Amino acid sequence: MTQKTPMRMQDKIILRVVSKALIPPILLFALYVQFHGDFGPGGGFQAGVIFAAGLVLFGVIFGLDAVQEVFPPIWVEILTAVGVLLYGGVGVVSIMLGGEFLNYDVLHLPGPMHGQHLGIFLVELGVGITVASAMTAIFYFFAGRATKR
Amino acid sequence: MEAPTPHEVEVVHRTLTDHLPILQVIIPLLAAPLCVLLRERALVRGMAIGVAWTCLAISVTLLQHVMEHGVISYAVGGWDAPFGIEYRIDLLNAYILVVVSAIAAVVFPFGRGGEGLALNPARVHLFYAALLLCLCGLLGMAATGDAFNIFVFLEISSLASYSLIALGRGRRALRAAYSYLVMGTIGGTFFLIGIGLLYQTTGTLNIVDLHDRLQPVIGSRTVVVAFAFLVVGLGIKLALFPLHQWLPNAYTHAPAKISAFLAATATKVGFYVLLRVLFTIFGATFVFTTLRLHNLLLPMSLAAMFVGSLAAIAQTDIKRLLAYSSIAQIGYMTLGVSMGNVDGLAGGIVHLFNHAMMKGGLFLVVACVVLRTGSAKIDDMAGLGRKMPLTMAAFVVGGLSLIGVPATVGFVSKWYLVKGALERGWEPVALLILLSSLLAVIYVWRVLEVIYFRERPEGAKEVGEVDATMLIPTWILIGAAVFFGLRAELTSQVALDTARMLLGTGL
Amino acid sequence: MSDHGHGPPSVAPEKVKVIVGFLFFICAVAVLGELLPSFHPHEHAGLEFVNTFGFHAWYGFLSCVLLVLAAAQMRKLVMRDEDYYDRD
Amino acid sequence: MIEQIPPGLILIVGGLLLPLMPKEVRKVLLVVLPAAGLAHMIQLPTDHVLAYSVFDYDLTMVKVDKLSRIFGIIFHIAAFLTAIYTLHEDDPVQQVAGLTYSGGAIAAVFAGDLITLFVFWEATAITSVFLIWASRTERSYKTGMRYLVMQVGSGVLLLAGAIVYFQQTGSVDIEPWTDLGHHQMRGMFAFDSFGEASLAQLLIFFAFGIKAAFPLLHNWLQDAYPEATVGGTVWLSAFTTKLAIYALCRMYAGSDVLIPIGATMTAFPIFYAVIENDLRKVLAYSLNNQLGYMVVGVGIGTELAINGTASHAFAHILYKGLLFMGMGAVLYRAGTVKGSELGGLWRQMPYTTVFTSVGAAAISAFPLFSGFVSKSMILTAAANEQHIITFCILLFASAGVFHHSGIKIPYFAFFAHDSGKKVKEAPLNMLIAMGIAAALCIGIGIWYQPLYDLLPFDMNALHWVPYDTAHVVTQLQLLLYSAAAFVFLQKMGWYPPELKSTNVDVEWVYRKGLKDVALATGRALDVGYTTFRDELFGVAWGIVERIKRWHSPGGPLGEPWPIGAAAIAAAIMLILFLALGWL
Repeated sequence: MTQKTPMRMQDKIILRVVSKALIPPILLFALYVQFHGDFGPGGGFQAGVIFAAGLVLFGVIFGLDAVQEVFPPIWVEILTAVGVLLYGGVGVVSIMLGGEFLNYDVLHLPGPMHGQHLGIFLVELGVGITVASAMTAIFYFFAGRATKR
Repeated sequence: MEAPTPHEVEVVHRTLTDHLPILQVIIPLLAAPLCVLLRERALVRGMAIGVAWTCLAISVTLLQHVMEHGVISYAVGGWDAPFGIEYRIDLLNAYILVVVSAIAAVVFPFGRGGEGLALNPARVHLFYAALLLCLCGLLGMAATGDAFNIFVFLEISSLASYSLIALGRGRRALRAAYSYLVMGTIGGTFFLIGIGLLYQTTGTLNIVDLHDRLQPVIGSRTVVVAFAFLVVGLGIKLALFPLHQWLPNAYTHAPAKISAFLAATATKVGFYVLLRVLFTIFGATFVFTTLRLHNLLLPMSLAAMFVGSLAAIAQTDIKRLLAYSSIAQIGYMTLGVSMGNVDGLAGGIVHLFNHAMMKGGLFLVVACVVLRTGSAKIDDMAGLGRKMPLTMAAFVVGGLSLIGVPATVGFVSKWYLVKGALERGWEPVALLILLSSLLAVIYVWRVLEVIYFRERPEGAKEVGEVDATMLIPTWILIGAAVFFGLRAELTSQVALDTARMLLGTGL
Repeated sequence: MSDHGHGPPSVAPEKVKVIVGFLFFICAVAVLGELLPSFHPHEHAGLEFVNTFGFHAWYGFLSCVLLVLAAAQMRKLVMRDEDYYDRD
Repeated sequence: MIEQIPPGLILIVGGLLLPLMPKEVRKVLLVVLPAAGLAHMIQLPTDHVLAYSVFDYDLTMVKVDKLSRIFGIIFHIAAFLTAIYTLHEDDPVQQVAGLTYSGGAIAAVFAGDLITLFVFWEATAITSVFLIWASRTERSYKTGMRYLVMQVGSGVLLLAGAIVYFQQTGSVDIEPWTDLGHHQMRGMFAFDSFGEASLAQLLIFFAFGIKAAFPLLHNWLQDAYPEATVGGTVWLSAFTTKLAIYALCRMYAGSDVLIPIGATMTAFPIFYAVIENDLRKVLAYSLNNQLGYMVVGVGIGTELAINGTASHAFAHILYKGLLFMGMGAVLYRAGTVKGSELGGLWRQMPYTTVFTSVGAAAISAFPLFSGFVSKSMILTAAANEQHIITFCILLFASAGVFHHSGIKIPYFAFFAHDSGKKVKEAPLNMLIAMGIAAALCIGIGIWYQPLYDLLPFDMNALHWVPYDTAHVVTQLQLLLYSAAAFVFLQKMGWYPPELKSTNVDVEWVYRKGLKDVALATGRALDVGYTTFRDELFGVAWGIVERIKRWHSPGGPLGEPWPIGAAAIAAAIMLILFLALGWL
């Protein structure tokens, strides 16, 4: 939100106001899609994309620096990795508990049903994190090239 | 498809060995994000090497297991085939897994850190992450028994390789990566369309299941169209002439170490998937009797052999020369397939293994040269025979193998190919195989002539031998090319068994 | 001896005369050898003429004369320069 | 254990190891190896057999009987004497070639089957050619090539014959002789006329015929022997042709066709010998003539004739070797053996003169010299079997032999007109070798019984006495009147002078005739070809250029296509693959 950014979109009041109003619901919707994904339509991939879309919108309107202040590139990189690790980690844990890779049955806290629930939840979360941060990373990369020029 | 209910928790005690098929794939998959998190160069490099060697150990164990006990099936998530994703290891892909992980195990340690890659030191961890993802994709393609899963891993490996190629010097590397991306995407899409059509027809994605369900409808238009999309899509991936256009630039402009890794593995796995599609999904009868694929594949293979070799002769850049030579060598492999008999197919399969070793070794030699002289121009290699004797000796041996001199692996594969051609009654083809070997003599000799018989030009950069971290991997691959040339029965037996398996039951 | 050749005779002509004289002497003795009491010619059917008196003597003499004269004539037919085959 | 070593192997292996030794050791081994080989061979029992198998075939490496034994012994002696003779020279090439060559010949003599025989037959060809090449002149190189072609050709014929024979009979064993009664011997392959010969018999017959220098197949001998080194000719003179005589004896004994062939061989070379200027070539013609006697002996095939052949070969190797040694010594000292350039050397080389004269007397079959006790057997055998014309030809040739070998060689080299050359006596080792050979020539002529004991058939049963008055007197008449004829012709000035010349022989056919024809044909073809080539090359170059351009960087196949074109290629390929399903 600094004035120094060369981008001028933030100067346009409609864009600024509308996007400010829209970004929170977008992020919230992303979380809904994420956490509802194991029961209804949706899932980590869609959620990640939606979440990233919110960030991209923010970046487009308020500039790269602003969005990178919110979501620093180093975190983007780390979270990309963390998401994959979360996904894979669930598989590895299920192996360690005596099942096949990604066999959630064995994650039975109270029972297999809950195991399935927990497993899919964590896996989808991993996917969501990775997709969101990867998308953001791509945006950062291209936007960064544009700024440099 | 009605979804089956997940089965009740049954406490089956599995040992770590049972998980090897999946561990093979997820170890590099998880190591890649770890690389990103760790960031420390030495640590990342050490981990990548460790992962590669672990994968090699796993794949060798798998191969042994398959040879002794037969096919291994692993149900991911506990969902049995054909509903869940199945990892299915038989003789053929156990063999491919060994090739890929062995090449990785040798190539990853090559050179110190990012040396020779001209990488921004801050990006080295990303380089290794991409490399590991590429390995993961390649191993995944080989290990999985699910057609859609193949596509996923194909994309993982492809995306990783685009970024790896883009790491090469200059803008041309970017352009090469870009055109590879376009072509690769076309290939991937074709492959996906093919799978989609098959899924539409049969309702299954499991390869073995696909085979069974396809039999009643095998002659239908949908199946033929699916076949065409799959083969052309894969043709692009494995750089079959004239779908090879991405390859020369990609191999030329990628960092030499990456060229070595990709040349030795990527097209090989593509070839493996082609075999799977042709023989396991569609079956030899459909491919050779109904469609008579050889009518198209044979001329394409021969064209690949000759165009590749002739173009290799005319190149001025050593990496480009090797890239065109690769196109010719891929021609040999598909030629073996087009023969449709045990000897020919075994020749193609054994050439897959052999070419991985010799071309990997040769590209490593080039990596050494580029690192020392800073150029990949053939003319700039003048007089290197005296300056880098060990490296250049490796080039000589690799080159001889490329020609197919007895006591090298190149001879073994050509032997089976010629045998297969004669058995098929294709005497002219046998002759052409020998003739194209002569072309290989020319392009190898061209380089040797420069290396050994030309003086190093006045005022040229003073160069010396490379260090052990590069020499040892190079000579392991080149040495393997000789070792397996002398002990040909080690590889050819597996190839013959595999060929019999593919042609016999299709499984 | 004949006068072809290059240097002087390597054996003095008088000595040659003695040697030749001796040769003629033992030639005569050899023919007379057929008169020895122990001379029992081997009889072979069809080869009786071999046992006529002095057969080997005149046969040997004539053989050599004919051989040499024939060979001398043959020279006209077969003799070429020393480098005959080396020329192209 | 020691019986497991085939005869000849000591010489071959030892010979091959020779280059690894220092000079002095080489020289010692050169002499010791033949002696050791002889000692080893002698102790092998007469019926010794050494079999081996290659793949599934049972072959016989060694088969010892009295015939192979006598040839084995004389080959060893010849190798021993030649080794001494060549000691003054230090040329590892000749030493190795000489030893392996003699070893190969010995091994061939003991071969029990045609395949083994073939192997060593070719071995003698390949090793012996180095003795010619060792002269290291352009001329000797060409001669060697011609020699090699003939010798290897002989081997190829032998192999072809062996293969045909194997197909017919399923065996390649060399069978023992058969006795047809009347003491007539038949070799395994014997036939009486070409009409009744099988293909295998014919092939092998010509294989042997080449090495035995049959008329029209003989010219390699006169071509090659004078071109070899001083020592090389001595090596060559002993083995190749006598190996062929042995083989004929073993396989074609009693073949009537051999009698006219042999008779021709005795007669025609002596005409050439009379007019030849190169004295080593004279000896080569004379060698050819001597082989004729043996071939006649083989053809007659009676026990007496076979014994005569074997003993004549034995004696012949010694005196012919001695004569070649003498001429070799002259060549070594005087630098030439052209009759036209020599003369009067007897003062400077007295020992050589004496030894050569002994050899000349032996070849002429003077009583008390070795030729007499062996050659008369063959003549008698011919007379016994009523081969009247043959007998007369042999008699004529005997007179002729004395003429060219007995008189011409010593006369033109050592006597005649003084050439003015100032030379030294031959080196000591040459003199020793010549001395031993000369002693053997005389020794055998006087104490012939040890030689007779070695012969294949019992001499006592044949009632053969070499020295009776009739034999001695008639032989002396023949020789002395030949000498008289020589004196007579010289006096009359009819004796053809020694002239620098080349006398054309059968070799003209391939060295000149065929060459000229080939050259003419070549020239004609060349004109047509040049025109054709220029046209063809124009077109071919165009194609090559186009291929090159297409595959070079920048050409459509030497450079990746733009992405669009590549994508279109993919689309076209897709269509083609789709077409597969419709066609």
